[in-house]
Amino acid sequence: MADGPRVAVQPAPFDVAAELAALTAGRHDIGAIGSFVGTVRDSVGGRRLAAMTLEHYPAMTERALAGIVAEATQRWPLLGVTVIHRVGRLQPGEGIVLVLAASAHRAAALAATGFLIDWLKTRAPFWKQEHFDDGTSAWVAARSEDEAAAAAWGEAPPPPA
Amino acid sequence: MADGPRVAVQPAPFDVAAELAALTAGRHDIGAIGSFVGTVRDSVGGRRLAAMTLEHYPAMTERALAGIVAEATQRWPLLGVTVIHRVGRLQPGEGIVLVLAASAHRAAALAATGFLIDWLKTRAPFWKQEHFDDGTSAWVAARSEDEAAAAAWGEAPPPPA
Amino acid sequence: MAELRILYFAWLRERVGRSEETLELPAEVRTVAALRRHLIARGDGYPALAEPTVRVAVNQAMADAATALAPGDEVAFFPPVTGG
Amino acid sequence: MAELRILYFAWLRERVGRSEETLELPAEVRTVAALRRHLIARGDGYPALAEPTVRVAVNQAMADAATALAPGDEVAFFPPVTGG
Repeated sequence: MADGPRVAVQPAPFDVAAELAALTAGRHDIGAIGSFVGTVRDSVGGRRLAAMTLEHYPAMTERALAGIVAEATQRWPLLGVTVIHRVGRLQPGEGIVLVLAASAHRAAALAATGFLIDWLKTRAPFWKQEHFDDGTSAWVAARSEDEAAAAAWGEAPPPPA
Repeated sequence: MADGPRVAVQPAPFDVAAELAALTAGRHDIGAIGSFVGTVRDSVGGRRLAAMTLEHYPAMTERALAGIVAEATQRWPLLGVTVIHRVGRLQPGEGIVLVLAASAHRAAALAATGFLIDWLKTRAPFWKQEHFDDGTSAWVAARSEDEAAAAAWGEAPPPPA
Repeated sequence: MAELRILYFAWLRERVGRSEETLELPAEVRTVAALRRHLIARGDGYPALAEPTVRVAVNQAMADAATALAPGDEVAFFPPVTGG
Repeated sequence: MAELRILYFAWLRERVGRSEETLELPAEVRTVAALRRHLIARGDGYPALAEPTVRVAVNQAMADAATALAPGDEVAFFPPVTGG
Protein backbone atom coordinates (compact mmCIF):
# COMPACT_ATOMS: atom_id res chain seq x y z
CA MET A 1 0.00 0.00 0.00
CA ALA A 2 1.42 3.32 -1.08
CA ASP A 3 0.60 5.34 2.04
CA GLY A 4 0.29 2.52 4.52
CA PRO A 5 -2.90 1.60 6.31
CA ARG A 6 -4.89 4.05 8.40
CA VAL A 7 -5.72 2.78 11.89
CA ALA A 8 -7.45 5.00 14.45
CA VAL A 9 -9.14 4.63 17.83
CA GLN A 10 -11.16 7.70 18.73
CA PRO A 11 -14.20 8.99 20.65
CA ALA A 12 -15.24 11.15 17.69
CA PRO A 13 -17.61 9.93 14.98
CA PHE A 14 -16.01 8.82 11.70
CA ASP A 15 -16.93 10.24 8.32
CA VAL A 16 -17.30 7.39 5.84
CA ALA A 17 -17.25 9.66 2.80
CA ALA A 18 -14.09 11.43 3.94
CA GLU A 19 -12.39 8.10 4.71
CA LEU A 20 -13.36 6.67 1.32
CA ALA A 21 -12.08 9.82 -0.38
CA ALA A 22 -8.79 9.66 1.53
CA LEU A 23 -8.36 5.97 0.73
CA THR A 24 -8.83 6.47 -2.99
CA ALA A 25 -7.40 10.00 -3.44
CA GLY A 26 -5.22 10.10 -6.53
CA ARG A 27 -5.35 6.31 -6.83
CA HIS A 28 -6.50 4.88 -10.14
CA ASP A 29 -5.20 1.37 -9.60
CA ILE A 30 -8.06 0.55 -7.21
CA GLY A 31 -10.93 -1.34 -8.79
CA ALA A 32 -12.87 -2.48 -5.73
CA ILE A 33 -13.51 -1.23 -2.22
CA GLY A 34 -15.22 -3.36 0.39
CA SER A 35 -16.51 -1.73 3.52
CA PHE A 36 -18.17 -2.57 6.79
CA VAL A 37 -19.84 -0.22 9.25
CA GLY A 38 -21.02 -1.45 12.63
CA THR A 39 -23.65 0.67 14.38
CA VAL A 40 -25.39 0.81 17.76
CA ARG A 41 -28.86 -0.73 17.66
CA ASP A 42 -31.69 0.58 19.83
CA SER A 43 -32.83 -2.76 21.19
CA VAL A 44 -31.10 -5.95 22.27
CA GLY A 45 -32.93 -9.15 23.10
CA GLY A 46 -36.21 -7.23 23.30
CA ARG A 47 -34.82 -4.61 25.71
CA ARG A 48 -34.54 -0.93 24.76
CA LEU A 49 -31.01 0.38 24.65
CA ALA A 50 -30.31 3.94 25.83
CA ALA A 51 -26.60 3.96 25.05
CA MET A 52 -23.47 1.85 24.81
CA THR A 53 -19.99 2.36 26.26
CA LEU A 54 -16.92 1.10 24.45
CA GLU A 55 -13.97 0.49 26.77
CA HIS A 56 -10.54 -0.41 25.44
CA TYR A 57 -6.92 -1.04 26.44
CA PRO A 58 -5.24 2.00 24.94
CA ALA A 59 -1.64 0.81 25.00
CA MET A 60 -2.60 -2.40 23.20
CA THR A 61 -5.43 -1.38 20.91
CA GLU A 62 -3.67 0.28 18.01
CA ARG A 63 -0.94 -2.34 18.15
CA ALA A 64 -3.52 -5.13 17.93
CA LEU A 65 -5.31 -3.40 15.06
CA ALA A 66 -2.04 -2.83 13.22
CA GLY A 67 -1.25 -6.54 13.58
CA ILE A 68 -4.63 -7.53 12.17
CA VAL A 69 -4.18 -5.14 9.25
CA ALA A 70 -0.67 -6.50 8.61
CA GLU A 71 -2.09 -10.03 8.49
CA ALA A 72 -4.75 -8.96 5.97
CA THR A 73 -2.11 -7.23 3.86
CA GLN A 74 -0.09 -10.44 3.76
CA ARG A 75 -3.08 -12.51 2.72
CA TRP A 76 -4.52 -10.30 -0.03
CA PRO A 77 -3.07 -7.84 -2.58
CA LEU A 78 -4.54 -4.76 -0.91
CA LEU A 79 -4.06 -1.21 -2.16
CA GLY A 80 -5.45 0.48 0.93
CA VAL A 81 -6.91 -0.34 4.35
CA THR A 82 -8.71 1.83 6.88
CA VAL A 83 -9.81 0.66 10.33
CA ILE A 84 -11.43 3.14 12.72
CA HIS A 85 -12.91 2.06 16.04
CA ARG A 86 -14.72 4.39 18.39
CA VAL A 87 -14.50 4.37 22.18
CA GLY A 88 -16.56 6.03 24.89
CA ARG A 89 -20.31 6.47 25.14
CA LEU A 90 -22.33 6.03 21.93
CA GLN A 91 -26.03 6.53 21.17
CA PRO A 92 -28.26 4.19 19.13
CA GLY A 93 -27.72 4.81 15.44
CA GLU A 94 -24.11 5.92 15.86
CA GLY A 95 -21.24 4.19 14.09
CA ILE A 96 -18.95 1.97 16.21
CA VAL A 97 -16.45 0.66 13.69
CA LEU A 98 -15.47 1.30 10.08
CA VAL A 99 -13.43 -1.09 7.93
CA LEU A 100 -12.40 -0.27 4.36
CA ALA A 101 -10.31 -2.55 2.13
CA ALA A 102 -9.31 -1.61 -1.40
CA SER A 103 -7.85 -3.83 -4.08
CA ALA A 104 -7.70 -4.12 -7.86
CA HIS A 105 -10.48 -6.75 -7.80
CA ARG A 106 -13.53 -7.41 -5.71
CA ALA A 107 -12.70 -10.87 -4.37
CA ALA A 108 -9.71 -9.56 -2.39
CA ALA A 109 -11.52 -6.41 -1.26
CA LEU A 110 -14.56 -8.30 0.04
CA ALA A 111 -12.59 -11.13 1.64
CA ALA A 112 -10.24 -8.70 3.39
CA THR A 113 -13.20 -6.68 4.67
CA GLY A 114 -14.76 -9.78 6.20
CA PHE A 115 -11.44 -10.96 7.62
CA LEU A 116 -10.63 -7.59 9.20
CA ILE A 117 -13.94 -7.30 11.03
CA ASP A 118 -13.96 -10.98 12.06
CA TRP A 119 -10.45 -10.79 13.53
CA LEU A 120 -11.07 -7.37 15.07
CA LYS A 121 -14.13 -8.77 16.87
CA THR A 122 -12.11 -11.52 18.54
CA ARG A 123 -8.57 -10.10 18.78
CA ALA A 124 -8.73 -6.35 19.44
CA PRO A 125 -9.10 -5.29 23.11
CA PHE A 126 -12.50 -3.55 23.10
CA TRP A 127 -15.40 -4.29 25.43
CA LYS A 128 -18.99 -3.17 25.05
CA GLN A 129 -21.27 -2.27 27.92
CA GLU A 130 -24.96 -1.80 27.16
CA HIS A 131 -27.02 0.75 29.09
CA PHE A 132 -30.75 0.01 29.05
CA ASP A 133 -33.73 2.36 29.28
CA ASP A 134 -34.54 0.94 32.73
CA GLY A 135 -31.24 2.23 34.12
CA THR A 136 -29.45 -1.12 34.25
CA SER A 137 -26.24 -1.93 32.42
CA ALA A 138 -24.65 -5.15 31.25
CA TRP A 139 -21.36 -6.14 29.67
CA VAL A 140 -21.87 -7.78 26.29
CA ALA A 141 -20.89 -11.44 26.32
CA ALA A 142 -18.56 -12.77 23.65
CA ARG A 143 -20.41 -14.84 21.07
CA SER A 144 -19.21 -18.26 20.01
CA GLU A 145 -20.26 -17.41 16.45
CA ASP A 146 -17.66 -14.65 16.46
CA GLU A 147 -14.94 -17.08 17.50
CA ALA A 148 -16.08 -19.49 14.80
CA ALA A 149 -16.11 -16.75 12.15
CA ALA A 150 -12.59 -15.66 13.08
CA ALA A 151 -11.30 -19.24 13.25
CA ALA A 152 -12.73 -19.97 9.79
CA TRP A 153 -10.01 -17.76 8.31
CA GLY A 154 -7.40 -20.23 9.61
CA GLU A 155 -3.96 -19.79 11.18
CA ALA A 156 -5.11 -18.39 14.48
CA PRO A 157 -2.42 -17.07 16.82
CA PRO A 158 -1.63 -19.08 19.98
CA PRO A 159 -4.66 -19.44 22.25
CA PRO A 160 -4.87 -17.00 25.15
CA ALA A 161 -4.33 -18.16 28.71
CA MET B 1 -37.44 -3.55 4.63
CA ALA B 2 -39.41 -0.55 5.75
CA ASP B 3 -38.99 1.61 2.66
CA GLY B 4 -38.11 -1.08 0.14
CA PRO B 5 -34.80 -1.36 -1.64
CA ARG B 6 -33.32 1.46 -3.70
CA VAL B 7 -32.26 0.41 -7.21
CA ALA B 8 -30.99 2.93 -9.73
CA VAL B 9 -29.25 2.93 -13.11
CA GLN B 10 -27.84 6.33 -13.97
CA PRO B 11 -25.10 8.21 -15.88
CA ALA B 12 -24.49 10.48 -12.86
CA PRO B 13 -21.94 9.69 -10.14
CA PHE B 14 -23.30 8.26 -6.91
CA ASP B 15 -22.68 9.78 -3.49
CA VAL B 16 -21.77 7.03 -1.04
CA ALA B 17 -22.25 9.19 2.04
CA ALA B 18 -25.70 10.34 0.90
CA GLU B 19 -26.72 6.77 0.08
CA LEU B 20 -25.51 5.52 3.46
CA ALA B 21 -27.37 8.34 5.19
CA ALA B 22 -30.57 7.58 3.27
CA LEU B 23 -30.30 3.87 4.02
CA THR B 24 -29.93 4.40 7.76
CA ALA B 25 -32.01 7.57 8.25
CA GLY B 26 -34.15 7.23 11.35
CA ARG B 27 -33.28 3.53 11.60
CA HIS B 28 -31.89 2.30 14.91
CA ASP B 29 -32.50 -1.40 14.28
CA ILE B 30 -29.55 -1.62 11.89
CA GLY B 31 -26.36 -2.96 13.46
CA ALA B 32 -24.24 -3.66 10.39
CA ILE B 33 -23.85 -2.27 6.89
CA GLY B 34 -21.77 -4.00 4.23
CA SER B 35 -20.82 -2.12 1.14
CA PHE B 36 -19.04 -2.58 -2.13
CA VAL B 37 -17.83 0.08 -4.56
CA GLY B 38 -16.45 -0.87 -7.97
CA THR B 39 -14.26 1.74 -9.66
CA VAL B 40 -12.57 2.25 -13.03
CA ARG B 41 -8.85 1.39 -12.94
CA ASP B 42 -6.34 3.24 -15.09
CA SER B 43 -4.59 0.18 -16.48
CA VAL B 44 -5.68 -3.26 -17.58
CA GLY B 45 -3.27 -6.04 -18.45
CA GLY B 46 -0.44 -3.54 -18.61
CA ARG B 47 -2.26 -1.19 -21.00
CA ARG B 48 -3.22 2.36 -20.01
CA LEU B 49 -6.95 2.96 -19.90
CA ALA B 50 -8.30 6.35 -21.02
CA ALA B 51 -11.96 5.67 -20.26
CA MET B 52 -14.63 2.99 -20.07
CA THR B 53 -18.14 2.87 -21.52
CA LEU B 54 -20.93 1.03 -19.76
CA GLU B 55 -23.70 -0.11 -22.10
CA HIS B 56 -26.91 -1.65 -20.79
CA TYR B 57 -30.32 -2.94 -21.84
CA PRO B 58 -32.55 -0.28 -20.29
CA ALA B 59 -35.87 -2.14 -20.40
CA MET B 60 -34.33 -5.14 -18.64
CA THR B 61 -31.74 -3.63 -16.30
CA GLU B 62 -33.79 -2.37 -13.38
CA ARG B 63 -35.97 -5.47 -13.57
CA ALA B 64 -32.92 -7.71 -13.38
CA LEU B 65 -31.49 -5.73 -10.48
CA ALA B 66 -34.82 -5.79 -8.64
CA GLY B 67 -34.90 -9.57 -9.06
CA ILE B 68 -31.39 -9.94 -7.64
CA VAL B 69 -32.28 -7.71 -4.68
CA ALA B 70 -35.47 -9.71 -4.07
CA GLU B 71 -33.43 -12.91 -3.98
CA ALA B 72 -31.01 -11.39 -1.44
CA THR B 73 -33.94 -10.22 0.69
CA GLN B 74 -35.31 -13.76 0.74
CA ARG B 75 -31.97 -15.25 1.75
CA TRP B 76 -30.98 -12.84 4.55
CA PRO B 77 -32.86 -10.73 7.13
CA LEU B 78 -32.00 -7.41 5.51
CA LEU B 79 -33.13 -4.03 6.82
CA GLY B 80 -32.10 -2.07 3.73
CA VAL B 81 -30.51 -2.55 0.32
CA THR B 82 -29.15 -0.03 -2.19
CA VAL B 83 -27.85 -0.93 -5.66
CA ILE B 84 -26.72 1.84 -8.02
CA HIS B 85 -25.05 1.10 -11.34
CA ARG B 86 -23.72 3.76 -13.65
CA VAL B 87 -23.93 3.73 -17.45
CA GLY B 88 -22.22 5.79 -20.14
CA ARG B 89 -18.61 6.93 -20.35
CA LEU B 90 -16.54 6.85 -17.15
CA GLN B 91 -13.00 8.02 -16.37
CA PRO B 92 -10.38 6.12 -14.33
CA GLY B 93 -11.04 6.58 -10.63
CA GLU B 94 -14.79 6.99 -11.06
CA GLY B 95 -17.29 4.73 -9.33
CA ILE B 96 -19.12 2.14 -11.48
CA VAL B 97 -21.33 0.35 -9.00
CA LEU B 98 -22.42 0.75 -5.38
CA VAL B 99 -23.97 -2.00 -3.27
CA LEU B 100 -25.13 -1.45 0.32
CA ALA B 101 -26.74 -4.10 2.51
CA ALA B 102 -27.92 -3.42 6.06
CA SER B 103 -28.93 -5.92 8.71
CA ALA B 104 -29.02 -6.31 12.48
CA HIS B 105 -25.79 -8.34 12.38
CA ARG B 106 -22.66 -8.38 10.29
CA ALA B 107 -22.83 -11.93 8.90
CA ALA B 108 -26.02 -11.16 6.94
CA ALA B 109 -24.84 -7.72 5.86
CA LEU B 110 -21.50 -8.98 4.53
CA ALA B 111 -22.90 -12.11 2.89
CA ALA B 112 -25.67 -10.15 1.15
CA THR B 113 -23.14 -7.57 -0.09
CA GLY B 114 -21.03 -10.31 -1.66
CA PHE B 115 -24.07 -12.08 -3.10
CA LEU B 116 -25.49 -8.90 -4.64
CA ILE B 117 -22.29 -7.97 -6.45
CA ASP B 118 -21.57 -11.56 -7.54
CA TRP B 119 -25.06 -12.01 -9.01
CA LEU B 120 -25.09 -8.52 -10.51
CA LYS B 121 -21.83 -9.29 -12.32
CA THR B 122 -23.29 -12.35 -14.05
CA ARG B 123 -27.02 -11.63 -14.29
CA ALA B 124 -27.59 -7.90 -14.90
CA PRO B 125 -27.40 -6.74 -18.54
CA PHE B 126 -24.40 -4.38 -18.49
CA TRP B 127 -21.41 -4.53 -20.83
CA LYS B 128 -18.08 -2.77 -20.39
CA GLN B 129 -16.01 -1.42 -23.25
CA GLU B 130 -12.47 -0.26 -22.46
CA HIS B 131 -10.92 2.65 -24.35
CA PHE B 132 -7.12 2.62 -24.30
CA ASP B 133 -4.65 5.47 -24.48
CA ASP B 134 -3.57 4.29 -27.94
CA GLY B 135 -7.05 4.96 -29.34
CA THR B 136 -8.18 1.35 -29.54
CA SER B 137 -11.18 -0.09 -27.72
CA ALA B 138 -12.13 -3.57 -26.59
CA TRP B 139 -15.18 -5.18 -25.04
CA VAL B 140 -14.39 -6.73 -21.69
CA ALA B 141 -14.66 -10.53 -21.78
CA ALA B 142 -16.71 -12.30 -19.15
CA ARG B 143 -14.52 -14.02 -16.56
CA SER B 144 -15.05 -17.63 -15.58
CA GLU B 145 -14.17 -16.64 -11.99
CA ASP B 146 -17.25 -14.40 -11.99
CA GLU B 147 -19.47 -17.29 -13.06
CA ALA B 148 -17.91 -19.49 -10.39
CA ALA B 149 -18.39 -16.83 -7.71
CA ALA B 150 -22.05 -16.40 -8.63
CA ALA B 151 -22.65 -20.15 -8.86
CA ALA B 152 -21.12 -20.67 -5.41
CA TRP B 153 -24.20 -19.01 -3.90
CA GLY B 154 -26.31 -21.92 -5.25
CA GLU B 155 -29.74 -22.11 -6.85
CA ALA B 156 -28.80 -20.52 -10.13
CA PRO B 157 -31.68 -19.66 -12.45
CA PRO B 158 -32.12 -21.75 -15.63
CA PRO B 159 -29.09 -21.53 -17.90
CA PRO B 160 -29.33 -19.07 -20.78
CA ALA B 161 -29.62 -20.27 -24.37
CA MET C 1 -48.11 -6.11 -33.05
CA ALA C 2 -47.57 -8.97 -35.46
CA GLU C 3 -43.87 -8.28 -35.41
CA LEU C 4 -40.93 -9.24 -33.28
CA ARG C 5 -38.70 -6.52 -31.96
CA ILE C 6 -35.07 -7.68 -31.94
CA LEU C 7 -32.27 -5.95 -30.00
CA TYR C 8 -28.49 -6.43 -30.10
CA PHE C 9 -25.98 -5.27 -27.49
CA ALA C 10 -22.22 -4.71 -27.06
CA TRP C 11 -19.97 -6.49 -29.59
CA LEU C 12 -22.93 -8.36 -31.02
CA ARG C 13 -24.51 -5.00 -31.89
CA GLU C 14 -21.29 -4.00 -33.63
CA ARG C 15 -20.96 -7.28 -35.51
CA VAL C 16 -24.61 -7.36 -36.64
CA GLY C 17 -24.32 -3.68 -37.49
CA ARG C 18 -27.50 -2.49 -35.82
CA SER C 19 -28.91 -2.06 -32.33
CA GLU C 20 -32.47 -3.06 -33.16
CA GLU C 21 -34.83 -4.10 -35.91
CA THR C 22 -38.34 -5.43 -36.35
CA LEU C 23 -39.18 -8.71 -38.05
CA GLU C 24 -42.48 -10.01 -39.38
CA LEU C 25 -42.53 -13.34 -37.56
CA PRO C 26 -42.09 -16.10 -40.19
CA ALA C 27 -44.48 -19.03 -39.77
CA GLU C 28 -41.68 -21.51 -39.13
CA VAL C 29 -40.05 -19.42 -36.38
CA ARG C 30 -41.70 -20.49 -33.15
CA THR C 31 -38.69 -20.66 -30.79
CA VAL C 32 -35.53 -18.77 -29.92
CA ALA C 33 -33.46 -21.48 -31.62
CA ALA C 34 -35.46 -21.13 -34.87
CA LEU C 35 -35.15 -17.33 -34.79
CA ARG C 36 -31.41 -17.58 -34.31
CA ARG C 37 -31.10 -19.94 -37.32
CA HIS C 38 -33.32 -17.64 -39.38
CA LEU C 39 -31.16 -14.60 -38.63
CA ILE C 40 -27.82 -16.39 -39.10
CA ALA C 41 -28.99 -17.46 -42.59
CA ARG C 42 -29.02 -13.80 -43.61
CA GLY C 43 -25.24 -13.73 -43.69
CA ASP C 44 -23.33 -10.42 -43.38
CA GLY C 45 -22.80 -9.76 -39.69
CA TYR C 46 -25.54 -12.12 -38.52
CA PRO C 47 -23.42 -15.27 -38.24
CA ALA C 48 -22.01 -13.63 -35.08
CA LEU C 49 -25.23 -14.94 -33.49
CA ALA C 50 -23.79 -18.44 -33.86
CA GLU C 51 -21.11 -17.72 -31.23
CA PRO C 52 -21.79 -20.20 -28.43
CA THR C 53 -21.46 -17.56 -25.72
CA VAL C 54 -24.37 -15.46 -27.08
CA ARG C 55 -27.20 -15.03 -24.55
CA VAL C 56 -30.83 -14.25 -25.25
CA ALA C 57 -33.65 -12.60 -23.34
CA VAL C 58 -37.32 -12.67 -24.33
CA ASN C 59 -39.44 -9.81 -23.00
CA GLN C 60 -36.60 -8.76 -20.70
CA ALA C 61 -36.23 -12.13 -19.01
CA MET C 62 -33.38 -14.57 -19.63
CA ALA C 63 -34.50 -17.25 -22.10
CA ASP C 64 -33.05 -20.35 -23.71
CA ALA C 65 -33.10 -22.06 -27.10
CA ALA C 66 -36.46 -23.72 -26.44
CA THR C 67 -38.27 -20.54 -25.34
CA ALA C 68 -41.40 -20.03 -27.48
CA LEU C 69 -41.87 -16.80 -29.43
CA ALA C 70 -45.08 -14.96 -30.28
CA PRO C 71 -45.86 -11.78 -32.24
CA GLY C 72 -45.14 -8.70 -30.14
CA ASP C 73 -42.27 -10.27 -28.24
CA GLU C 74 -39.05 -8.36 -27.63
CA VAL C 75 -36.02 -10.58 -28.20
CA ALA C 76 -32.54 -9.41 -27.18
CA PHE C 77 -29.24 -11.05 -28.14
CA PHE C 78 -26.09 -10.14 -26.24
CA PRO C 79 -22.68 -11.36 -25.03
CA PRO C 80 -22.19 -12.54 -21.45
CA VAL C 81 -22.68 -9.56 -19.17
CA THR C 82 -19.65 -7.73 -17.73
CA GLY C 83 -21.04 -5.02 -15.44
CA GLY C 84 -20.35 -4.48 -11.79
CA MET D 1 11.26 -0.92 37.58
CA ALA D 2 11.25 -3.86 39.96
CA GLU D 3 7.47 -3.85 39.92
CA LEU D 4 4.75 -5.35 37.75
CA ARG D 5 2.02 -3.07 36.47
CA ILE D 6 -1.30 -4.90 36.46
CA LEU D 7 -4.39 -3.73 34.56
CA TYR D 8 -8.01 -4.92 34.67
CA PHE D 9 -10.73 -4.23 32.09
CA ALA D 10 -14.51 -4.38 31.68
CA TRP D 11 -16.36 -6.57 34.19
CA LEU D 12 -13.09 -7.88 35.58
CA ARG D 13 -12.18 -4.29 36.50
CA GLU D 14 -15.53 -3.95 38.26
CA ARG D 15 -15.21 -7.26 40.09
CA VAL D 16 -11.61 -6.66 41.21
CA GLY D 17 -12.58 -3.11 42.14
CA ARG D 18 -9.70 -1.30 40.45
CA SER D 19 -8.43 -0.56 36.98
CA GLU D 20 -4.74 -0.88 37.76
CA GLU D 21 -2.18 -1.48 40.46
CA THR D 22 1.52 -2.11 40.89
CA LEU D 23 2.97 -5.18 42.54
CA GLU D 24 6.50 -5.86 43.84
CA LEU D 25 7.15 -9.09 41.97
CA PRO D 26 7.26 -11.94 44.58
CA ALA D 27 10.16 -14.34 44.10
CA GLU D 28 7.90 -17.32 43.45
CA VAL D 29 5.87 -15.54 40.72
CA ARG D 30 7.67 -16.25 37.48
CA THR D 31 4.73 -16.96 35.10
CA VAL D 32 1.25 -15.70 34.29
CA ALA D 33 -0.24 -18.77 35.97
CA ALA D 34 1.65 -18.07 39.19
CA LEU D 35 0.63 -14.39 39.17
CA ARG D 36 -2.98 -15.36 38.72
CA ARG D 37 -2.82 -17.77 41.68
CA HIS D 38 -1.06 -15.11 43.77
CA LEU D 39 -3.80 -12.53 43.06
CA ILE D 40 -6.72 -14.94 43.53
CA ALA D 41 -5.35 -15.82 47.00
CA ARG D 42 -6.00 -12.22 48.09
CA GLY D 43 -9.75 -12.88 48.19
CA ASP D 44 -12.25 -9.98 47.96
CA GLY D 45 -12.89 -9.39 44.23
CA TYR D 46 -9.77 -11.17 43.03
CA PRO D 47 -11.26 -14.66 42.72
CA ALA D 48 -12.97 -13.28 39.59
CA LEU D 49 -9.58 -13.93 37.96
CA ALA D 50 -10.32 -17.65 38.27
CA GLU D 51 -13.09 -17.44 35.68
CA PRO D 52 -11.96 -19.70 32.83
CA THR D 53 -12.83 -17.12 30.17
CA VAL D 54 -10.37 -14.54 31.53
CA ARG D 55 -7.67 -13.55 29.00
CA VAL D 56 -4.26 -12.10 29.70
CA ALA D 57 -1.82 -9.91 27.81
CA VAL D 58 1.80 -9.29 28.76
CA ASN D 59 3.35 -6.07 27.47
CA GLN D 60 0.33 -5.55 25.20
CA ALA D 61 0.60 -8.91 23.46
CA MET D 62 -1.72 -11.86 24.06
CA ALA D 63 -0.11 -14.30 26.47
CA ASP D 64 -0.93 -17.64 28.06
CA ALA D 65 -0.53 -19.36 31.42
CA ALA D 66 3.07 -20.32 30.72
CA THR D 67 4.25 -16.86 29.67
CA ALA D 68 7.24 -15.78 31.80
CA LEU D 69 7.11 -12.54 33.79
CA ALA D 70 9.91 -10.15 34.66
CA PRO D 71 10.08 -6.89 36.65
CA GLY D 72 8.78 -3.97 34.62
CA ASP D 73 6.23 -6.04 32.69
CA GLU D 74 2.71 -4.76 32.11
CA VAL D 75 0.16 -7.54 32.66
CA ALA D 76 -3.49 -7.03 31.69
CA PHE D 77 -6.40 -9.27 32.65
CA PHE D 78 -9.69 -8.96 30.77
CA PRO D 79 -12.80 -10.80 29.56
CA PRO D 80 -13.10 -12.01 25.95
CA VAL D 81 -13.19 -8.96 23.70
CA THR D 82 -16.52 -7.72 22.31
CA GLY D 83 -15.71 -4.78 20.07
CA GLY D 84 -16.50 -4.32 16.41
